[in-house]
Amino acid sequence: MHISIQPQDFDIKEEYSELSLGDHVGAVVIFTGLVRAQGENGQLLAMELEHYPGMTEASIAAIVHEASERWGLAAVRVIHRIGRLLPNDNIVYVGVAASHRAAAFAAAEFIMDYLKTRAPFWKKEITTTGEYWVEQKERDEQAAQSWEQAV
Amino acid sequence: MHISIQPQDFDIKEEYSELSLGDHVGAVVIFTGLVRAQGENGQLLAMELEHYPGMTEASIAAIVHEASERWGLAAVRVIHRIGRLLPNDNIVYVGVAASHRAAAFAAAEFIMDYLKTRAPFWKKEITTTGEYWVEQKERDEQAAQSWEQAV
Amino acid sequence: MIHIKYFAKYRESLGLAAETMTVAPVSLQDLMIMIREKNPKALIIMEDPRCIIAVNQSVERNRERMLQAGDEVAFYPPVTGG
Amino acid sequence: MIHIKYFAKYRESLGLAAETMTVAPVSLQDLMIMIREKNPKALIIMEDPRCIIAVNQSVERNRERMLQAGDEVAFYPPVTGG
Repeated sequence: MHISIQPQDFDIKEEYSELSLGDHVGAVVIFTGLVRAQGENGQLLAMELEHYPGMTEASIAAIVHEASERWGLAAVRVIHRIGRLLPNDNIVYVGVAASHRAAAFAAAEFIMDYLKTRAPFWKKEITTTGEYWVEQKERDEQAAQSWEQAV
Repeated sequence: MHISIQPQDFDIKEEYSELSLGDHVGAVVIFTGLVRAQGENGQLLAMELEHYPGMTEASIAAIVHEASERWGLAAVRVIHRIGRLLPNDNIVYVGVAASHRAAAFAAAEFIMDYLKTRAPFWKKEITTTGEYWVEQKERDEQAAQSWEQAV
Repeated sequence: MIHIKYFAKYRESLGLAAETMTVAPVSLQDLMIMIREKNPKALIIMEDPRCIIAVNQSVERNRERMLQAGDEVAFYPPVTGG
Repeated sequence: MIHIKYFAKYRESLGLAAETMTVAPVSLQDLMIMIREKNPKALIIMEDPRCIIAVNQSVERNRERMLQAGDEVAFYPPVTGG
Protein backbone atom coordinates (compact mmCIF):
# COMPACT_ATOMS: atom_id res chain seq x y z
CA MET A 1 0.00 0.00 0.00
CA HIS A 2 1.33 3.41 -0.99
CA ILE A 3 -0.49 6.63 -0.11
CA SER A 4 0.79 10.08 -0.90
CA ILE A 5 -0.68 13.56 -0.46
CA GLN A 6 1.45 15.91 -2.52
CA PRO A 7 1.39 19.17 -4.46
CA GLN A 8 3.35 17.78 -7.40
CA ASP A 9 2.05 15.68 -10.26
CA PHE A 10 2.66 11.92 -10.50
CA ASP A 11 4.39 9.88 -13.17
CA ILE A 12 1.84 7.35 -14.42
CA LYS A 13 4.57 5.17 -15.93
CA GLU A 14 6.52 4.85 -12.68
CA GLU A 15 3.29 4.22 -10.83
CA TYR A 16 2.37 1.48 -13.27
CA SER A 17 5.75 -0.23 -12.88
CA GLU A 18 5.25 -0.41 -9.13
CA LEU A 19 1.67 -1.58 -9.43
CA SER A 20 2.11 -4.28 -12.05
CA LEU A 21 5.04 -6.07 -10.46
CA GLY A 22 4.35 -9.53 -9.14
CA ASP A 23 3.59 -12.99 -10.46
CA HIS A 24 -0.05 -12.95 -9.39
CA VAL A 25 -1.02 -9.68 -11.02
CA GLY A 26 -3.40 -10.37 -13.89
CA ALA A 27 -5.43 -7.16 -13.84
CA VAL A 28 -4.69 -3.52 -13.10
CA VAL A 29 -7.30 -0.76 -12.87
CA ILE A 30 -6.19 2.86 -12.68
CA PHE A 31 -8.48 5.79 -12.03
CA THR A 32 -7.42 9.38 -12.43
CA GLY A 33 -9.49 12.48 -11.75
CA LEU A 34 -8.70 15.73 -13.55
CA VAL A 35 -9.69 19.38 -13.21
CA ARG A 36 -12.40 20.15 -15.79
CA ALA A 37 -12.23 23.57 -17.42
CA GLN A 38 -15.94 24.07 -16.86
CA GLY A 39 -16.47 24.15 -13.11
CA GLU A 40 -19.76 24.09 -11.25
CA ASN A 41 -19.58 27.87 -10.97
CA GLY A 42 -18.35 28.81 -14.42
CA GLN A 43 -15.11 28.75 -16.33
CA LEU A 44 -12.22 27.76 -14.06
CA LEU A 45 -9.06 29.77 -13.70
CA ALA A 46 -7.77 27.38 -11.04
CA MET A 47 -8.83 24.93 -8.36
CA GLU A 48 -7.51 24.93 -4.79
CA LEU A 49 -7.32 21.72 -2.82
CA GLU A 50 -7.25 21.91 0.98
CA HIS A 51 -6.84 18.91 3.26
CA TYR A 52 -6.53 17.90 6.91
CA PRO A 53 -2.94 16.69 7.27
CA GLY A 54 -2.68 13.44 9.18
CA MET A 55 -6.36 12.58 9.12
CA THR A 56 -6.36 12.49 5.32
CA GLU A 57 -3.61 9.87 5.15
CA ALA A 58 -5.20 7.84 7.96
CA SER A 59 -8.65 7.85 6.39
CA ILE A 60 -7.32 6.81 2.99
CA ALA A 61 -5.26 4.06 4.63
CA ALA A 62 -8.43 2.76 6.32
CA ILE A 63 -10.33 2.76 3.01
CA VAL A 64 -7.49 0.98 1.21
CA HIS A 65 -7.16 -1.56 4.00
CA GLU A 66 -10.86 -2.33 3.81
CA ALA A 67 -10.68 -2.73 0.02
CA SER A 68 -7.64 -5.00 0.26
CA GLU A 69 -9.39 -7.26 2.75
CA ARG A 70 -12.61 -7.35 0.80
CA TRP A 71 -11.13 -8.11 -2.63
CA GLY A 72 -7.76 -9.70 -1.85
CA LEU A 73 -5.70 -7.16 -3.77
CA ALA A 74 -2.06 -7.52 -4.79
CA ALA A 75 -1.26 -3.78 -4.55
CA VAL A 76 -2.95 -0.41 -4.13
CA ARG A 77 -1.44 3.03 -4.75
CA VAL A 78 -3.24 6.31 -4.04
CA ILE A 79 -1.94 9.80 -4.80
CA HIS A 80 -3.97 12.93 -4.10
CA ARG A 81 -2.69 16.34 -5.06
CA ILE A 82 -3.21 19.45 -2.93
CA GLY A 83 -2.67 23.16 -3.47
CA ARG A 84 -3.39 25.14 -6.60
CA LEU A 85 -4.24 23.17 -9.76
CA LEU A 86 -5.08 24.29 -13.27
CA PRO A 87 -7.66 22.99 -15.76
CA ASN A 88 -6.70 19.55 -17.14
CA ASP A 89 -4.29 18.97 -14.23
CA ASN A 90 -4.43 15.61 -12.51
CA ILE A 91 -6.10 15.68 -9.09
CA VAL A 92 -6.11 12.09 -7.94
CA TYR A 93 -4.65 8.71 -8.87
CA VAL A 94 -5.94 5.35 -7.63
CA GLY A 95 -4.20 2.22 -8.90
CA VAL A 96 -5.30 -1.29 -7.97
CA ALA A 97 -3.62 -4.59 -8.92
CA ALA A 98 -5.36 -7.94 -8.49
CA SER A 99 -5.44 -11.44 -9.95
CA HIS A 100 -8.71 -10.85 -11.80
CA ARG A 101 -10.46 -7.88 -13.30
CA ALA A 102 -13.72 -7.98 -11.36
CA ALA A 103 -11.84 -7.43 -8.08
CA ALA A 104 -9.67 -4.69 -9.55
CA PHE A 105 -12.62 -2.78 -11.00
CA ALA A 106 -14.75 -3.07 -7.86
CA ALA A 107 -11.94 -2.08 -5.51
CA ALA A 108 -10.91 0.96 -7.56
CA GLU A 109 -14.49 2.22 -7.70
CA PHE A 110 -15.01 1.52 -3.98
CA ILE A 111 -11.86 3.44 -3.06
CA MET A 112 -12.90 6.41 -5.21
CA ASP A 113 -16.45 6.46 -3.80
CA TYR A 114 -15.10 6.52 -0.23
CA LEU A 115 -12.34 8.95 -1.03
CA LYS A 116 -14.96 11.36 -2.43
CA THR A 117 -17.14 11.22 0.67
CA ARG A 118 -14.92 10.33 3.64
CA ALA A 119 -11.39 11.69 3.14
CA PRO A 120 -11.03 15.28 4.40
CA PHE A 121 -10.28 17.23 1.23
CA TRP A 122 -12.07 20.35 0.06
CA LYS A 123 -12.11 21.88 -3.40
CA LYS A 124 -12.47 25.55 -4.12
CA GLU A 125 -13.13 26.79 -7.63
CA ILE A 126 -11.45 29.99 -8.68
CA THR A 127 -13.54 31.24 -11.60
CA THR A 128 -13.85 34.41 -13.62
CA THR A 129 -16.73 35.47 -11.34
CA GLY A 130 -15.22 34.65 -7.95
CA GLU A 131 -14.20 31.88 -5.60
CA TYR A 132 -16.59 29.08 -4.64
CA TRP A 133 -16.30 26.09 -2.33
CA VAL A 134 -17.51 23.00 -4.14
CA GLU A 135 -20.59 21.40 -2.56
CA GLN A 136 -20.68 17.67 -1.87
CA LYS A 137 -22.89 15.81 -4.34
CA GLU A 138 -25.79 13.69 -3.19
CA ARG A 139 -24.89 11.08 -5.83
CA ASP A 140 -21.41 10.72 -4.33
CA GLU A 141 -22.84 9.99 -0.91
CA GLN A 142 -25.28 7.50 -2.45
CA ALA A 143 -22.43 5.78 -4.31
CA ALA A 144 -20.48 5.36 -1.07
CA GLN A 145 -23.51 4.06 0.82
CA SER A 146 -24.28 1.53 -1.90
CA TRP A 147 -21.16 -0.45 -0.92
CA GLU A 148 -22.53 -0.94 2.59
CA GLN A 149 -25.56 -2.80 1.27
CA ALA A 150 -23.74 -4.81 -1.38
CA VAL A 151 -21.92 -7.52 0.55
CA MET B 1 -11.34 6.13 -30.88
CA HIS B 2 -8.01 4.38 -31.26
CA ILE B 3 -7.75 0.60 -31.66
CA SER B 4 -4.52 -1.25 -32.21
CA ILE B 5 -3.67 -4.95 -32.45
CA GLN B 6 0.09 -5.23 -32.17
CA PRO B 7 2.90 -7.52 -31.03
CA GLN B 8 4.81 -4.75 -29.25
CA ASP B 9 4.14 -3.35 -25.80
CA PHE B 10 2.47 0.04 -25.26
CA ASP B 11 3.71 3.13 -23.46
CA ILE B 12 1.21 3.86 -20.72
CA LYS B 13 2.43 7.44 -20.39
CA GLU B 14 1.93 8.27 -24.06
CA GLU B 15 -1.44 6.57 -23.95
CA TYR B 16 -2.44 8.63 -20.94
CA SER B 17 -1.43 11.88 -22.63
CA GLU B 18 -3.70 11.10 -25.57
CA LEU B 19 -6.56 10.01 -23.35
CA SER B 20 -6.56 12.86 -20.86
CA LEU B 21 -6.47 15.71 -23.35
CA GLY B 22 -9.58 17.83 -23.54
CA ASP B 23 -11.44 20.37 -21.43
CA HIS B 24 -14.30 18.05 -20.57
CA VAL B 25 -12.23 15.16 -19.27
CA GLY B 26 -12.76 14.80 -15.53
CA ALA B 27 -12.23 11.06 -15.13
CA VAL B 28 -10.00 8.47 -16.77
CA VAL B 29 -10.22 4.73 -16.16
CA ILE B 30 -7.49 2.46 -17.48
CA PHE B 31 -7.59 -1.31 -17.43
CA THR B 32 -4.60 -3.49 -18.23
CA GLY B 33 -4.49 -7.25 -18.32
CA LEU B 34 -1.19 -9.07 -17.74
CA VAL B 35 0.13 -12.61 -18.16
CA ARG B 36 0.06 -14.34 -14.77
CA ALA B 37 2.96 -16.67 -14.04
CA GLN B 38 0.58 -19.34 -12.78
CA GLY B 39 -1.56 -20.35 -15.72
CA GLU B 40 -4.63 -22.54 -15.70
CA ASN B 41 -2.45 -25.49 -16.69
CA GLY B 42 0.59 -24.92 -14.48
CA GLN B 43 3.59 -22.66 -14.44
CA LEU B 44 3.78 -20.59 -17.63
CA LEU B 45 6.81 -20.40 -19.85
CA ALA B 46 4.94 -18.22 -22.32
CA MET B 47 1.53 -17.35 -23.68
CA GLU B 48 0.63 -17.21 -27.37
CA LEU B 49 -2.09 -14.88 -28.58
CA GLU B 50 -3.78 -15.66 -31.89
CA HIS B 51 -6.38 -13.43 -33.53
CA TYR B 52 -8.56 -13.08 -36.62
CA PRO B 53 -7.11 -10.08 -38.47
CA GLY B 54 -9.75 -7.67 -39.67
CA MET B 55 -12.62 -9.14 -37.68
CA THR B 56 -10.82 -8.41 -34.42
CA GLU B 57 -10.48 -4.70 -35.16
CA ALA B 58 -14.06 -4.50 -36.45
CA SER B 59 -15.53 -6.24 -33.41
CA ILE B 60 -13.61 -4.05 -30.98
CA ALA B 61 -14.67 -0.95 -32.92
CA ALA B 62 -18.29 -2.04 -32.60
CA ILE B 63 -17.92 -2.57 -28.84
CA VAL B 64 -16.23 0.80 -28.38
CA HIS B 65 -18.85 2.53 -30.49
CA GLU B 66 -21.62 1.03 -28.37
CA ALA B 67 -19.88 2.11 -25.15
CA SER B 68 -19.34 5.64 -26.47
CA GLU B 69 -23.02 5.99 -27.35
CA ARG B 70 -24.20 4.52 -24.08
CA TRP B 71 -22.00 6.59 -21.75
CA GLY B 72 -21.11 9.68 -23.81
CA LEU B 73 -17.36 9.18 -23.61
CA ALA B 74 -14.69 11.75 -24.47
CA ALA B 75 -12.12 9.20 -25.70
CA VAL B 76 -11.46 5.46 -25.82
CA ARG B 77 -8.19 3.71 -26.62
CA VAL B 78 -7.79 -0.06 -26.90
CA ILE B 79 -4.56 -1.95 -27.49
CA HIS B 80 -4.40 -5.74 -27.63
CA ARG B 81 -1.12 -7.54 -28.03
CA ILE B 82 -0.66 -10.68 -30.14
CA GLY B 83 2.11 -13.21 -30.56
CA ARG B 84 4.33 -14.67 -27.88
CA LEU B 85 4.17 -13.05 -24.43
CA LEU B 86 6.00 -13.81 -21.21
CA PRO B 87 4.80 -13.85 -17.60
CA ASN B 88 4.08 -10.32 -16.30
CA ASP B 89 3.89 -8.96 -19.87
CA ASN B 90 1.00 -6.67 -20.69
CA ILE B 91 -1.72 -8.30 -22.81
CA VAL B 92 -4.39 -5.65 -23.16
CA TYR B 93 -4.95 -1.95 -22.50
CA VAL B 94 -8.35 -0.25 -22.35
CA GLY B 95 -8.41 3.47 -21.59
CA VAL B 96 -11.62 5.47 -21.23
CA ALA B 97 -11.98 9.22 -20.67
CA ALA B 98 -15.27 10.81 -19.61
CA SER B 99 -16.64 13.79 -17.71
CA HIS B 100 -17.52 11.75 -14.62
CA ARG B 101 -16.19 8.64 -12.99
CA ALA B 102 -19.32 6.48 -13.04
CA ALA B 103 -19.39 6.57 -16.86
CA ALA B 104 -15.66 5.91 -17.16
CA PHE B 105 -15.76 2.91 -14.79
CA ALA B 106 -18.85 1.38 -16.37
CA ALA B 107 -17.60 1.82 -19.94
CA ALA B 108 -14.16 0.35 -19.22
CA GLU B 109 -15.69 -2.70 -17.55
CA PHE B 110 -18.25 -3.08 -20.35
CA ILE B 111 -15.53 -2.95 -23.02
CA MET B 112 -13.45 -5.54 -21.17
CA ASP B 113 -16.40 -7.88 -20.64
CA TYR B 114 -17.24 -7.76 -24.35
CA LEU B 115 -13.64 -7.96 -25.45
CA LYS B 116 -13.25 -11.14 -23.39
CA THR B 117 -16.27 -12.85 -24.93
CA ARG B 118 -16.80 -11.37 -28.40
CA ALA B 119 -13.47 -10.31 -29.93
CA PRO B 120 -11.77 -13.16 -31.81
CA PHE B 121 -8.60 -13.73 -29.82
CA TRP B 122 -7.37 -17.06 -28.49
CA LYS B 123 -4.80 -17.68 -25.77
CA LYS B 124 -2.55 -20.69 -25.61
CA GLU B 125 -0.53 -21.45 -22.50
CA ILE B 126 2.95 -22.83 -22.99
CA THR B 127 3.74 -24.53 -19.69
CA THR B 128 6.37 -26.88 -18.37
CA THR B 129 4.01 -29.80 -19.06
CA GLY B 130 2.86 -28.87 -22.56
CA GLU B 131 0.74 -26.47 -24.61
CA TYR B 132 -2.90 -25.81 -23.76
CA TRP B 133 -5.58 -23.66 -25.35
CA VAL B 134 -7.29 -21.59 -22.68
CA GLU B 135 -10.99 -22.37 -22.23
CA GLN B 136 -13.56 -19.57 -22.11
CA LYS B 137 -14.87 -18.96 -18.62
CA GLU B 138 -18.53 -19.17 -17.81
CA ARG B 139 -18.20 -16.13 -15.54
CA ASP B 140 -16.88 -14.06 -18.47
CA GLU B 141 -19.92 -14.90 -20.56
CA GLN B 142 -22.18 -14.08 -17.62
CA ALA B 143 -20.42 -10.74 -17.15
CA ALA B 144 -20.99 -9.83 -20.80
CA GLN B 145 -24.63 -10.88 -20.68
CA SER B 146 -25.26 -8.83 -17.54
CA TRP B 147 -24.88 -5.62 -19.58
CA GLU B 148 -27.79 -6.65 -21.81
CA GLN B 149 -30.18 -6.72 -18.87
CA ALA B 150 -28.88 -3.59 -17.12
CA VAL B 151 -30.22 -0.69 -19.20
CA MET C 1 -15.20 -19.36 -54.52
CA ILE C 2 -15.70 -19.32 -50.75
CA HIS C 3 -12.77 -18.44 -48.50
CA ILE C 4 -12.72 -20.63 -45.39
CA LYS C 5 -10.69 -19.95 -42.26
CA TYR C 6 -9.98 -21.94 -39.12
CA PHE C 7 -8.58 -20.57 -35.90
CA ALA C 8 -6.90 -21.69 -32.70
CA LYS C 9 -7.50 -25.33 -31.76
CA TYR C 10 -9.55 -25.92 -34.93
CA ARG C 11 -6.66 -24.69 -37.05
CA GLU C 12 -4.31 -26.96 -35.14
CA SER C 13 -6.50 -30.08 -35.29
CA LEU C 14 -6.96 -29.68 -39.06
CA GLY C 15 -3.40 -28.55 -39.66
CA LEU C 16 -5.02 -25.93 -41.87
CA ALA C 17 -5.53 -22.18 -41.43
CA ALA C 18 -7.37 -21.42 -44.65
CA GLU C 19 -8.75 -23.05 -47.77
CA THR C 20 -11.01 -22.13 -50.63
CA MET C 21 -13.90 -24.09 -52.07
CA THR C 22 -15.49 -23.47 -55.42
CA VAL C 23 -19.17 -24.16 -55.04
CA ALA C 24 -22.50 -23.28 -56.56
CA PRO C 25 -24.54 -20.96 -54.31
CA VAL C 26 -25.03 -22.94 -51.12
CA SER C 27 -26.33 -22.43 -47.61
CA LEU C 28 -23.92 -22.31 -44.69
CA GLN C 29 -25.30 -25.68 -43.60
CA ASP C 30 -24.54 -27.19 -47.01
CA LEU C 31 -21.03 -25.77 -47.02
CA MET C 32 -20.40 -27.40 -43.64
CA ILE C 33 -21.53 -30.78 -45.03
CA MET C 34 -19.22 -30.34 -48.00
CA ILE C 35 -16.30 -29.44 -45.75
CA ARG C 36 -16.65 -32.54 -43.63
CA GLU C 37 -17.12 -34.78 -46.64
CA LYS C 38 -13.91 -33.41 -48.06
CA ASN C 39 -12.01 -33.62 -44.79
CA PRO C 40 -13.19 -36.17 -42.19
CA LYS C 41 -11.06 -34.47 -39.53
CA ALA C 42 -13.40 -31.46 -39.80
CA LEU C 43 -16.34 -33.53 -38.52
CA ILE C 44 -15.61 -32.78 -34.88
CA ILE C 45 -15.51 -29.03 -35.62
CA MET C 46 -18.69 -28.97 -37.69
CA GLU C 47 -20.51 -30.83 -34.92
CA ASP C 48 -19.03 -28.87 -32.02
CA PRO C 49 -21.98 -27.08 -30.37
CA ARG C 50 -19.60 -24.37 -29.16
CA CYS C 51 -18.22 -23.69 -32.66
CA ILE C 52 -18.67 -20.06 -33.66
CA ILE C 53 -19.19 -19.24 -37.33
CA ALA C 54 -18.53 -15.84 -38.86
CA VAL C 55 -19.54 -14.90 -42.39
CA ASN C 56 -17.65 -11.91 -43.75
CA GLN C 57 -16.35 -11.23 -40.25
CA SER C 58 -19.75 -11.08 -38.57
CA VAL C 59 -21.03 -13.87 -36.33
CA GLU C 60 -23.73 -15.82 -38.16
CA ARG C 61 -26.14 -18.06 -36.23
CA ASN C 62 -28.47 -18.81 -39.13
CA ARG C 63 -27.30 -21.98 -40.86
CA GLU C 64 -29.74 -21.31 -43.71
CA ARG C 65 -27.72 -18.23 -44.65
CA MET C 66 -26.98 -18.35 -48.40
CA LEU C 67 -23.35 -17.81 -49.31
CA GLN C 68 -22.13 -15.85 -52.31
CA ALA C 69 -18.93 -16.19 -54.31
CA GLY C 70 -16.22 -14.23 -52.49
CA ASP C 71 -17.72 -14.73 -49.05
CA GLU C 72 -15.38 -15.43 -46.15
CA VAL C 73 -16.51 -18.08 -43.68
CA ALA C 74 -14.60 -18.60 -40.44
CA PHE C 75 -14.90 -21.38 -37.86
CA TYR C 76 -13.54 -20.77 -34.40
CA PRO C 77 -13.85 -21.92 -30.78
CA PRO C 78 -15.07 -19.62 -27.98
CA VAL C 79 -12.76 -16.64 -27.71
CA THR C 80 -10.34 -16.09 -24.84
CA GLY C 81 -8.72 -12.71 -25.37
CA GLY C 82 -8.49 -9.74 -23.06
CA MET D 1 -5.72 22.12 26.62
CA ILE D 2 -7.86 21.14 23.59
CA HIS D 3 -6.56 21.74 20.07
CA ILE D 4 -9.33 22.99 17.78
CA LYS D 5 -9.14 23.09 13.99
CA TYR D 6 -11.38 24.54 11.30
CA PHE D 7 -11.25 23.71 7.62
CA ALA D 8 -12.39 25.05 4.26
CA LYS D 9 -15.37 27.42 4.38
CA TYR D 10 -15.48 27.25 8.21
CA ARG D 11 -11.85 28.32 8.38
CA GLU D 12 -12.59 31.16 5.99
CA SER D 13 -15.73 32.39 7.73
CA LEU D 14 -13.95 32.45 11.11
CA GLY D 15 -10.69 33.74 9.68
CA LEU D 16 -9.14 31.08 11.90
CA ALA D 17 -7.50 27.72 11.13
CA ALA D 18 -6.68 26.60 14.66
CA GLU D 19 -6.98 27.64 18.28
CA THR D 20 -6.51 26.08 21.69
CA MET D 21 -8.79 26.21 24.68
CA THR D 22 -7.83 25.37 28.21
CA VAL D 23 -10.80 23.68 29.82
CA ALA D 24 -11.69 21.29 32.59
CA PRO D 25 -12.79 17.89 31.25
CA VAL D 26 -15.83 18.65 29.10
CA SER D 27 -18.10 16.89 26.68
CA LEU D 28 -17.91 17.69 22.97
CA GLN D 29 -21.30 19.40 23.30
CA ASP D 30 -20.02 21.63 26.11
CA LEU D 31 -16.91 22.52 24.15
CA MET D 32 -19.11 23.62 21.24
CA ILE D 33 -21.11 25.88 23.55
CA MET D 34 -17.89 27.39 24.90
CA ILE D 35 -16.59 27.99 21.38
CA ARG D 36 -19.66 29.87 20.28
CA GLU D 37 -19.78 31.92 23.47
CA LYS D 38 -16.20 32.95 22.86
CA ASN D 39 -16.71 33.63 19.17
CA PRO D 40 -20.24 34.51 17.99
CA LYS D 41 -19.17 33.96 14.38
CA ALA D 42 -18.81 30.24 15.23
CA LEU D 43 -22.55 29.93 15.93
CA ILE D 44 -23.41 29.14 12.33
CA ILE D 45 -20.82 26.37 12.27
CA MET D 46 -21.81 24.81 15.59
CA GLU D 47 -25.44 24.76 14.44
CA ASP D 48 -24.76 23.57 10.88
CA PRO D 49 -26.46 20.14 10.63
CA ARG D 50 -23.93 19.16 7.93
CA CYS D 51 -20.92 20.02 10.13
CA ILE D 52 -18.61 17.05 10.57
CA ILE D 53 -16.67 16.74 13.82
CA ALA D 54 -13.51 14.68 14.20
CA VAL D 55 -11.88 13.95 17.55
CA ASN D 56 -8.26 12.91 17.27
CA GLN D 57 -8.73 12.54 13.53
CA SER D 58 -11.68 10.15 13.73
CA VAL D 59 -15.22 11.22 12.93
CA GLU D 60 -17.23 11.53 16.17
CA ARG D 61 -21.02 11.57 16.08
CA ASN D 62 -21.55 11.31 19.83
CA ARG D 63 -21.78 14.80 21.29
CA GLU D 64 -21.57 13.33 24.82
CA ARG D 65 -18.01 12.21 24.10
CA MET D 66 -15.76 13.40 26.97
CA LEU D 67 -12.66 15.24 25.86
CA GLN D 68 -9.25 14.92 27.50
CA ALA D 69 -6.40 17.38 27.68
CA GLY D 70 -4.40 17.11 24.48
CA ASP D 71 -7.34 16.03 22.32
CA GLU D 72 -7.64 17.44 18.82
CA VAL D 73 -11.14 18.47 17.72
CA ALA D 74 -11.79 19.43 14.11
CA PHE D 75 -14.87 21.03 12.54
CA TYR D 76 -15.31 20.75 8.80
CA PRO D 77 -17.97 20.85 6.08
CA PRO D 78 -18.81 17.83 3.88
CA VAL D 79 -15.70 16.76 2.00
CA THR D 80 -15.23 17.22 -1.74
CA GLY D 81 -11.95 15.56 -2.69
CA GLY D 82 -11.21 12.94 -5.30
